[in-house]
Amino acid sequence: MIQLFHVSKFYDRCAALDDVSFRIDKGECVILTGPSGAGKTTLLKVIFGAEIPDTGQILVQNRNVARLRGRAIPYLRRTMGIVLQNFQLLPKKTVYENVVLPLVIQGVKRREARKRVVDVLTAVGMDHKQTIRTGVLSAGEQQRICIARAIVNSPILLLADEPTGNLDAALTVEIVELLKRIHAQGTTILLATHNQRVVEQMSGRVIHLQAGHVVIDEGATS
Amino acid sequence: MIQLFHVSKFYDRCAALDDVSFRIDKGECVILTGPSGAGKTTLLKVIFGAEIPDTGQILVQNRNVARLRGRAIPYLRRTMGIVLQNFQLLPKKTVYENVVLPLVIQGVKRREARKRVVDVLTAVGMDHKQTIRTGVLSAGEQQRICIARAIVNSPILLLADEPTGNLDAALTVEIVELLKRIHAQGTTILLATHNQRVVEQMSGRVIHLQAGHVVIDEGATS
Amino acid sequence: MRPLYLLREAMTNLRVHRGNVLIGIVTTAFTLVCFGVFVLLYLNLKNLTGTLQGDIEVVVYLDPGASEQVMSLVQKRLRTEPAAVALTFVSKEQALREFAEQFPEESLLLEGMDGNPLPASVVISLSPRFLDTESLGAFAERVKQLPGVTHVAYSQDWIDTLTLVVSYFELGAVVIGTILAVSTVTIIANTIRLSLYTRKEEIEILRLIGATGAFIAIPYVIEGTILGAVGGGLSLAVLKGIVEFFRLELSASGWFMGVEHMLPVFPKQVSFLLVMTGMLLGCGSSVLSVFGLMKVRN
Amino acid sequence: MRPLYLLREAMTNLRVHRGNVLIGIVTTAFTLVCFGVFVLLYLNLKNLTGTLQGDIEVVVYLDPGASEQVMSLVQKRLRTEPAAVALTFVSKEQALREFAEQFPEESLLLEGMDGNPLPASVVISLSPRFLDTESLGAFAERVKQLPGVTHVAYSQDWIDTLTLVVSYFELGAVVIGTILAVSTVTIIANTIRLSLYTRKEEIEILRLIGATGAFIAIPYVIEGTILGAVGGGLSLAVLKGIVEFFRLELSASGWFMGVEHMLPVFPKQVSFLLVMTGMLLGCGSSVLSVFGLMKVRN
Ligand SMILES: Nc1ncnc2c1ncn2[C@@H]1O[C@H](COP(=O)(O)OP(=O)(O)OP(=O)(O)O)[C@@H](O)[C@H]1O
Ligand SMILES: Nc1ncnc2c1ncn2[C@@H]1O[C@H](COP(=O)(O)OP(=O)(O)OP(=O)(O)O)[C@@H](O)[C@H]1O
Ligand SMILES: [Mg+2]
Ligand SMILES: [Mg+2]
Repeated sequence: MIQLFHVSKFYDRCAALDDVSFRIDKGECVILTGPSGAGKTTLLKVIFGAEIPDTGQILVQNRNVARLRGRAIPYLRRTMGIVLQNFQLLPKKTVYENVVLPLVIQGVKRREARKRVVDVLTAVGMDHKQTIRTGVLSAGEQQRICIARAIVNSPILLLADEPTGNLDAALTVEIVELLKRIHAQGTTILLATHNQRVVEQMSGRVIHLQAGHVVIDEGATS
Repeated sequence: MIQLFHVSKFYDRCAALDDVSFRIDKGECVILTGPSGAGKTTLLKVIFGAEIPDTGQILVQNRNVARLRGRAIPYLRRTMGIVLQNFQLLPKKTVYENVVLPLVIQGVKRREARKRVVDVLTAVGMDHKQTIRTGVLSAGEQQRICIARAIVNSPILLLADEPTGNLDAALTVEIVELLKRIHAQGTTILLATHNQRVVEQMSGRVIHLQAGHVVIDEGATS
Repeated sequence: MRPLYLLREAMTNLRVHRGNVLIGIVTTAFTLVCFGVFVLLYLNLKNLTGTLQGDIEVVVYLDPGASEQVMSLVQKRLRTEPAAVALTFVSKEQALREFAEQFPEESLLLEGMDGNPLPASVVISLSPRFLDTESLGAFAERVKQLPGVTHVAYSQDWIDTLTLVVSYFELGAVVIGTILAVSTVTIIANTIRLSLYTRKEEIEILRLIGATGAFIAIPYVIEGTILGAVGGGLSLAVLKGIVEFFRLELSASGWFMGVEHMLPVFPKQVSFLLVMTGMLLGCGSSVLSVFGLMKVRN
Repeated sequence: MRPLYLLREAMTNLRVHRGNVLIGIVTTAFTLVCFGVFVLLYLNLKNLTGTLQGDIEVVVYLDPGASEQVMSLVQKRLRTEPAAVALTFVSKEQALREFAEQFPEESLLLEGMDGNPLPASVVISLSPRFLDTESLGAFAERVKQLPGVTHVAYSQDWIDTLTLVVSYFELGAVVIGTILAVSTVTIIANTIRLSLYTRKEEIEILRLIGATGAFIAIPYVIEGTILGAVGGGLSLAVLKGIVEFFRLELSASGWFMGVEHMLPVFPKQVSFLLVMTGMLLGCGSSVLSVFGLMKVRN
């Protein structure tokens, strides 16, 4: 599913990623941990093609992301669900409009799309706010909308960056249960988090980054 | 220090704050908890004058915030340190430039300002990134810069909204210790958080909001 | 579902960003008005110099003793000249009448004379193509050779002046017109570009969830095209208003009675040009801006 | 520290947002060029009609039998008229010479005559203030009453035409000038407003940490003023270039030799006006925009 070969990303002062190599198979659930600034977000960005590594190669679903032409990237991203730390929502559009967008882009029929959106909004507990603009929502609510949008098109791969940072304990448990259900349905998950409870509860393979290096890779398959 | 009298804030669907009354004395440390969407952020915004309540009165340092003229608000805010959930940093300015800004606004001498900025950046563990633009920092790093900026001018009142949401356990402990030190120096703190560890560690009075109501107020002084 | 979605999206954008859109429309309209004022001034002045050029005449004086036959022969020959677009024969009697009318002062002179000393003549209106000094000289030389012609008169000065004024005017039109055209394009493109800059994040978010360039760009381009077309239409209305105002003003003055073709005109092509320019600029600028904003990989 | 900080901040903003700033400068420059082209056309045409108006003359014909004394008395009286700016006495002999020059054709007539039938005259150049039909009529009436004056001649048609053309032209200048001025203000204000919209968040953040309105606004206003001034300067350069181009072109044509005042002019006031307009518009628009953006309470 995902293979990184000696991937490095340097900035003027420091290396955000330094010779990172690992492989994630289809259907795995991998938790990415590490202190602040370890390179977790950079690693995810490199995988979905928002950053190009300085050295190394990345294969995602057998496509070389670093070499992918700009026009191919949208099609790659449609197979992924992405949750970022800074909620990337269109603030002037409603909750429904935001969540339905990936389906519109893929040309899903309107009735089918509506059903799926209502399902995921219910799963994250936000179905009662469908017609509110996301710009006025609370941080936790926005975070849940992002999760809903990432899973609405049943992605093959889910990349989530600290998806429970603004959620209380009870909601965190709910979201983790949701992710586990999605994983059980066959979605490969790569989840970056600081929350020790989430790490324990997800009970998957853990990759621990520190200053751009992989220092722990529990349960690596190779 | 802060007094709320029957404060309510309604939106078309729901009440973000519903008849909230409490009083925070000078030197107190109050933790605000509650599920996602309970109204914590709204409560803080009402206190620093970014939202005007629909009903009720708020006194902050004996000034009626709801009735304060627009021109007086900047001077009120200079006595406060504010950390918001969506990091409000100038992305094109460096870490140093961002943190020094409250001091520049208050006309603090350059040498004195430099010393204070270096101190707070060291306290949050970000002094080695002074000349990096904040726009490229990791989420946890940005969060720490926000905290540094909020405390750099030794505010009388510190309002912090989920200041550890993007920090790992070790850093969270450090930040909480920092806040406790600031509190010990006499700063009144109002801290909204989901993190149970933070609540335990801060060991202050806890106000629990639920759907805009105060449901628990442990250790209320009146 | 998607084409409809993109169109609806454009409409929503127009509504949501109505501040920016209004600014864009107003800027487009005003810029096109500036350009339009110039184009109309040019067309109307050109119209006017055309009328003036029609006034230039060459007078061929005929031998006072020439027979009727000779005179009609001269006229026949003159008709074959490509430079001559219209001929008017002025008899001796007509010449005397006109002289008395034109110079009442000097006509006292004629009273003391016996007979009519003035010659008959043929007045030739010239085609504008032959208005330069050289071809005119050659033409006059040729005509002078005809039997029965005593000499040929034309105002060298007036023709030189008009030739110069017209060429000066054309040069000015080209220089100023070019500058104004470049300004128009730049201003409209810049306005649309600026109004898209405020939506940079929107574009980034759409990229994140796998929208293709076309999917992102089409609503913006529709938006820009509508904006440009409305701006063009508005400028059309303003310019029409100005021209109508002058037409009324001048008709009321009564001065141009019967000379309707000297009233300011507003050619249909200009209307078309304005709206099309607005639309094309709106469309082109948004295409450039949106793809410019998308170039950054993220 | 703070005034310096605000100035440095403005400089940084100019650098960081150089894309927007460049767009603003170019738009300002081009808009002012459009306006400047119009102002210069107006000034130069006005200059030209002034020259033409100077050509209008009233001819006072004197009694052929009048004595030298009477003639000089008439001239003395005419000199007291405020409408008359210059007098030229044309004697009978001069009149004959000029007639022969002007009308070589008709001068044959004079050959058969005994003596000089042409009267002496005084040619009066008129002050432009008295060029309208009514005051001219009154003036002519007054002059006619003088002893030794037989009659007064002036070209009614030509004066009517010129009066109409000048008033038409002034009207056009006012209408078009107003529209262009409004356009200029709108376009420049809008461009600056749009370029500030992209920094809405910046303003919100500064408000959050207790910056006063002045602290936030001053760098933007400095920025806008510099932008406007540079735009104005740029437009000045372009317009100077155009005028110089025409001066050279026309000087080379040799046509205006000795009539230097008919060459296109570029008054100093226009330079000043352009740069000042740019600066004021830049300053004013940023003040309005930035306080508009700050009005929202947050
Ligand atoms: N353009 C850049 N220039 C300089 N440094 C950069 C740039 N982009 C990222 N960095 C640095 O790279 C490091 C890795 O950032 P990254 O966002 O991947 O961290 P992270 O593991 O996600 O941290 P967090 O848990 O705080 O989100 C950070 O220290 C950051 O400051
Ligand atoms: N302009 C608005 N229109 C409608 N609803 C709004 C508006 N602003 C806020 N709300 C609602 O008010 C409620 C309170 O929001 P608030 O941001 O205060 O919650 P919070 O306690 O900070 O939650 P979180 O822990 O998720 O940050 C939310 O449900 C939000 O959707
Ligand atoms: Mg991160
Ligand atoms: Mg909140």
